[in-house]
Amino acid sequence: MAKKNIDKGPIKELSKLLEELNLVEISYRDGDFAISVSRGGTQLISHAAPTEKKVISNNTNQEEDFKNDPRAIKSPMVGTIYLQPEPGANKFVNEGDAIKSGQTLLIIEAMKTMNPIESNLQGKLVKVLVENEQAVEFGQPLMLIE
Amino acid sequence: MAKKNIDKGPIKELSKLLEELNLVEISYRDGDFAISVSRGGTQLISHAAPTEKKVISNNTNQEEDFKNDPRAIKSPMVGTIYLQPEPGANKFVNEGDAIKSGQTLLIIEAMKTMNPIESNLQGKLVKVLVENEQAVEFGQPLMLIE
Amino acid sequence: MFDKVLIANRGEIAVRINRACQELGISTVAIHSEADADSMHVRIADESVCIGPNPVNKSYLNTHSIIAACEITGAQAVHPGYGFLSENASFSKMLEDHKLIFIGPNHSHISAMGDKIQAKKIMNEFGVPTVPGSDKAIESEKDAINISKDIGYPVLIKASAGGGGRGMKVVNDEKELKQSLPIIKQEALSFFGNDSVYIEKFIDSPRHIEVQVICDSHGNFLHLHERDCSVQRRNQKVLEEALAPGIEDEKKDELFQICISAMEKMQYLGLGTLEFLYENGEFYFMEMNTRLQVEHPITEMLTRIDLVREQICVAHGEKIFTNQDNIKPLGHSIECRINAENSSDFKPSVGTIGLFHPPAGNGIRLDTFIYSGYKVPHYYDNLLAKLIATGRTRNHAIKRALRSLNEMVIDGIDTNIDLHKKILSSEEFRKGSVSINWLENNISSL
Amino acid sequence: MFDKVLIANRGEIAVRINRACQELGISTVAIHSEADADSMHVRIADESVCIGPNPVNKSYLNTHSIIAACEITGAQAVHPGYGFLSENASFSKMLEDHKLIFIGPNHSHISAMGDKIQAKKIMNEFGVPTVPGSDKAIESEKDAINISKDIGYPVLIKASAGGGGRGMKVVNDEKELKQSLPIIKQEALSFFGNDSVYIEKFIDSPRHIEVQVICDSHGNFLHLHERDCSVQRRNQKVLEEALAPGIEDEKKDELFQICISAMEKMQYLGLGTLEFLYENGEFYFMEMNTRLQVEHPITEMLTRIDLVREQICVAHGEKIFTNQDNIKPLGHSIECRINAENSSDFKPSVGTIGLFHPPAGNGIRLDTFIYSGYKVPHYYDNLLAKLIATGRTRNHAIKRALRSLNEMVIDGIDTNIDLHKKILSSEEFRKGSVSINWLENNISSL
Repeated sequence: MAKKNIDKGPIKELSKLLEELNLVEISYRDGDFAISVSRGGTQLISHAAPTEKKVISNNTNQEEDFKNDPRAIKSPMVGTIYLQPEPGANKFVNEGDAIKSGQTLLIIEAMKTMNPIESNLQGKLVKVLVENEQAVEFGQPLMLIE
Repeated sequence: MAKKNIDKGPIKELSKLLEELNLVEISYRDGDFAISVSRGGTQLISHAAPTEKKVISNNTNQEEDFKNDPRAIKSPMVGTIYLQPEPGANKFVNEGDAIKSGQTLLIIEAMKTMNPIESNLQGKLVKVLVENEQAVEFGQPLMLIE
Repeated sequence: MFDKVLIANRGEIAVRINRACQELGISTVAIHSEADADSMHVRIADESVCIGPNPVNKSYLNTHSIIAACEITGAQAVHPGYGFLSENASFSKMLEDHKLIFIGPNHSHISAMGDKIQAKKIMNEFGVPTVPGSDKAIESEKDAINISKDIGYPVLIKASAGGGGRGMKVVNDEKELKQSLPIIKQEALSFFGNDSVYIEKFIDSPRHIEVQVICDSHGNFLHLHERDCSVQRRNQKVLEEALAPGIEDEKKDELFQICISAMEKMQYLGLGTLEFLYENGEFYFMEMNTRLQVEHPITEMLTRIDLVREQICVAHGEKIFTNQDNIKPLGHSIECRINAENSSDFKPSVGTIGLFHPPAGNGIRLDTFIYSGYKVPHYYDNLLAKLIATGRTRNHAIKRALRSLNEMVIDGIDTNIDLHKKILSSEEFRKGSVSINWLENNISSL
Repeated sequence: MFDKVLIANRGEIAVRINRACQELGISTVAIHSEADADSMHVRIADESVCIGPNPVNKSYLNTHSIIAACEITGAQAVHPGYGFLSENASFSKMLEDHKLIFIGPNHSHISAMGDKIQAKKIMNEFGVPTVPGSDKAIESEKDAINISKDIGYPVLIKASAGGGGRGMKVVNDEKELKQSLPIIKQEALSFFGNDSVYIEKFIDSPRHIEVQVICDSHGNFLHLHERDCSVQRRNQKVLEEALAPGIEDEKKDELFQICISAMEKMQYLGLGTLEFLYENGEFYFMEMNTRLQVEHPITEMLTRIDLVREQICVAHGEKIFTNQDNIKPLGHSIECRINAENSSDFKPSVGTIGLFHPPAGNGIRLDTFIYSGYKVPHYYDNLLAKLIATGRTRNHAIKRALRSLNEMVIDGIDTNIDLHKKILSSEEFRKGSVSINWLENNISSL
């Protein structure tokens, strides 16, 4: 019997396609030549999350990314954001400001109580991730300071 | 028939690819040449087979191995095996015998009818996998002829 | 009770029957084709026998193999489920000849009801209302023309041996009749091996209402109320409900009495379903199914009687444990048939199921044989699961069905889950009383 | 009806409540700790709010965060489930102050029943039979000695604020009493912040029988019959059944009348459970749970009343849809609590669930929140699922529970599925009427 050579090219191609098209299995046949590749395992943790869900924080992917960002100031409580001390007043802080540790960044209202949120970081405020009067949940990134 | 040499090279190659590409299964066919490799471990295909089950054929792992063995004579029907034409008589065939194609190997009784089972292979009877009066199911390997 | 029963079926119904046997303390033997070696009905049975290759005529319809499987396992009885051999009188007779019990009615009843013309005639004699039409097979074109004139067009030409929506045609006038008659006869011959056809009044947009009966060998002939199976596509039931909305109780009771009396006259045994068309307050007998129905669970949920358990018990000669006065259906139940098919183009889908996450909770029952990682073969029908939602009111049952369809995940293959959501959300379905044409006519706008 | 309800819980009960809300057309808000972001109760809710880090006192017991979550989502009512804040009178009061509805009884009833001594006193006054004992907290050692002499040893010392089997001790004579009293008081102080204890007759091997009630604000006070929760381990219920086997109906009816009359006198609202010890034909009131119980589904299966749905409805001021005469429990139902713990050494198990294949079919209900791939966190209790098997008779329910436990697959972590199989297979359990000590005493020989 002649030594058989496996042509790996098509397997790699199909495997890439599998990923790209988010498939579990591809079977391919052309005359006498046939390949089938399949991938399992990952489906388990996929989506037993049937209902469309609106998360209160209106998380964008962008925000989600900042969850583990060391620059993020995260909400210590559930409530409603106020970026100014009172209506019409100036914002506590603006993008580009130099922020000192302990400086008040915004207010979160919860149970009719106004809770000033102070910075635990020092540096430049590079991004405000929330809007005035937006509802936030615990742990939600509010601002980025670097 | 020439002794079959398994070409392990392609199997190893595919198996490596399987790992590399994080796949569960690859089937490859090129003309008469075909290989399929797969890896268990994915929980998905594991065991939604809760009850302990006694399969009628009392399959051992050994028998299971012969299911895809080209040397196997497989049962064409469900029934009860008789290795002799009648009680007390000699067996139709014995291990070590030279078997001709068309030769009667055993009888399967089904619905009170005796069905002689003839060999579709030619060669030496290397193993009898069933016992007298044993129940067999469709496709069960009965004897090995090489 | 039987010690061991062979279940001559596959899929969800084989699993269903296996469960009933286990609960009765009966050992079970599963049969399977080669492709089904890993199927759930094999996995949960006490024993299993591979009876042949994948094509149904060589495996699940292979009567010789099935009887041989009884012999080698010592099974005393065979439960045929639905489809396959469940309405095969000669199989039932064969079992009898081999001293095996067929869990179903007497073969003479199977055979009488299997012939649609004869069935109609028998029921007519028993006082069951039938669709006006030829009482026997059409003998000639002239015969067909005369009968159609009597009944009044449109009329329906139907193959005597037909079923499953095959071998039938509506004709609106004599010209169409003349054209279609030979075609239908030819179709009947090739599909059913019998070119006998009959003619009946075409009921334009009826509902499909069916009555469930159960009878024992001790003189008990009971009805378990009705089911409404009007939501159909291509003559296949898609979604069933019980009880039927919008029909007066007296009207139903009258029908039940007629059905029961017919069963008594027949001395019928076991489960049976009398199927009726219903239009303008009138019921017309269509046919009787002499077996367990796919949609039996909705009746179980309302009456709390385990039909499969009772079916096995009466086949063994026991008495039904209850009586008509104690059968009081409570609430409303809906069954969604979850098929492996695309919700839009209805193409059947095969392949490997990735994650299977079933719905659950109060009022939800799921009858299925699939599991995460199961490979759906292309050899057999595409029913994957039956989702049965039961609530106190019809509205509650609808809401419950919807919330559970939302919970359900079947990855890797196409299913008709979305179609069911659309049906259950549609205004017209919610109003109740849709006809058998409703789904087909509205499917694109749902 | 409410437009939006916040569900202040997690796990299977949050999923259960979410389903009831969906079926009522109510939008739902899930709350969750950081670890629970992927939990099923979050996935199936319409909205979700992360309310704190993983420890329960910072998340699921964080009343301020929960009320803030109501504010930002506009939820009008809070369903507390069981455990956590469900019997927290001050939380209920806080909600009232914020014009939010607590789906449960009035906070004064929660508070009255939360104090075991007061509860017993109130029930005694209402004619509910209680265990003979001190009607108030023990004032001194001498007081304790006198009372114990009156009742007769053995007696039980119990923390007034106790629960869940903590802060109690049986003493057999005066010497033991003197030794144990200070220890229990100390334990009571450290566990419950209150060293008040009382003494009552120790009932040796009673059964745990409880009566379910539901009351609306329109003068309807109904009982939904009883449950038998005697199969316990370390004072935790393991398996419950309804109805209780081996107790005469008249005896039960008498008890129901007393319970109902007490509810009427209290003007109780919502769901409640009166727990009794039962021995030698006598019932002794233990405590009243002023909330939904874990084991509520078995009552739902028998009465076909959706307790969570009705609980929400009566909290909204509606009338109960039915009346006492129409409540006729039918059949027998068994609940197996499937915990993430080893069946032999009962060590809790955490980790990632591989394949989850739930049992299903006729008579099976599964209430759970797990799914294939779910990571079981170690912060919370170990209840994974409740398997509820219902049949026509007790024997049928047992067989059905067994066959479905055999179908169930939960890979990757330890569960107590095997323990349930052993319980259900044991001769003594099958006979019925085991005492609350039975499982503990026989666990190694099952």
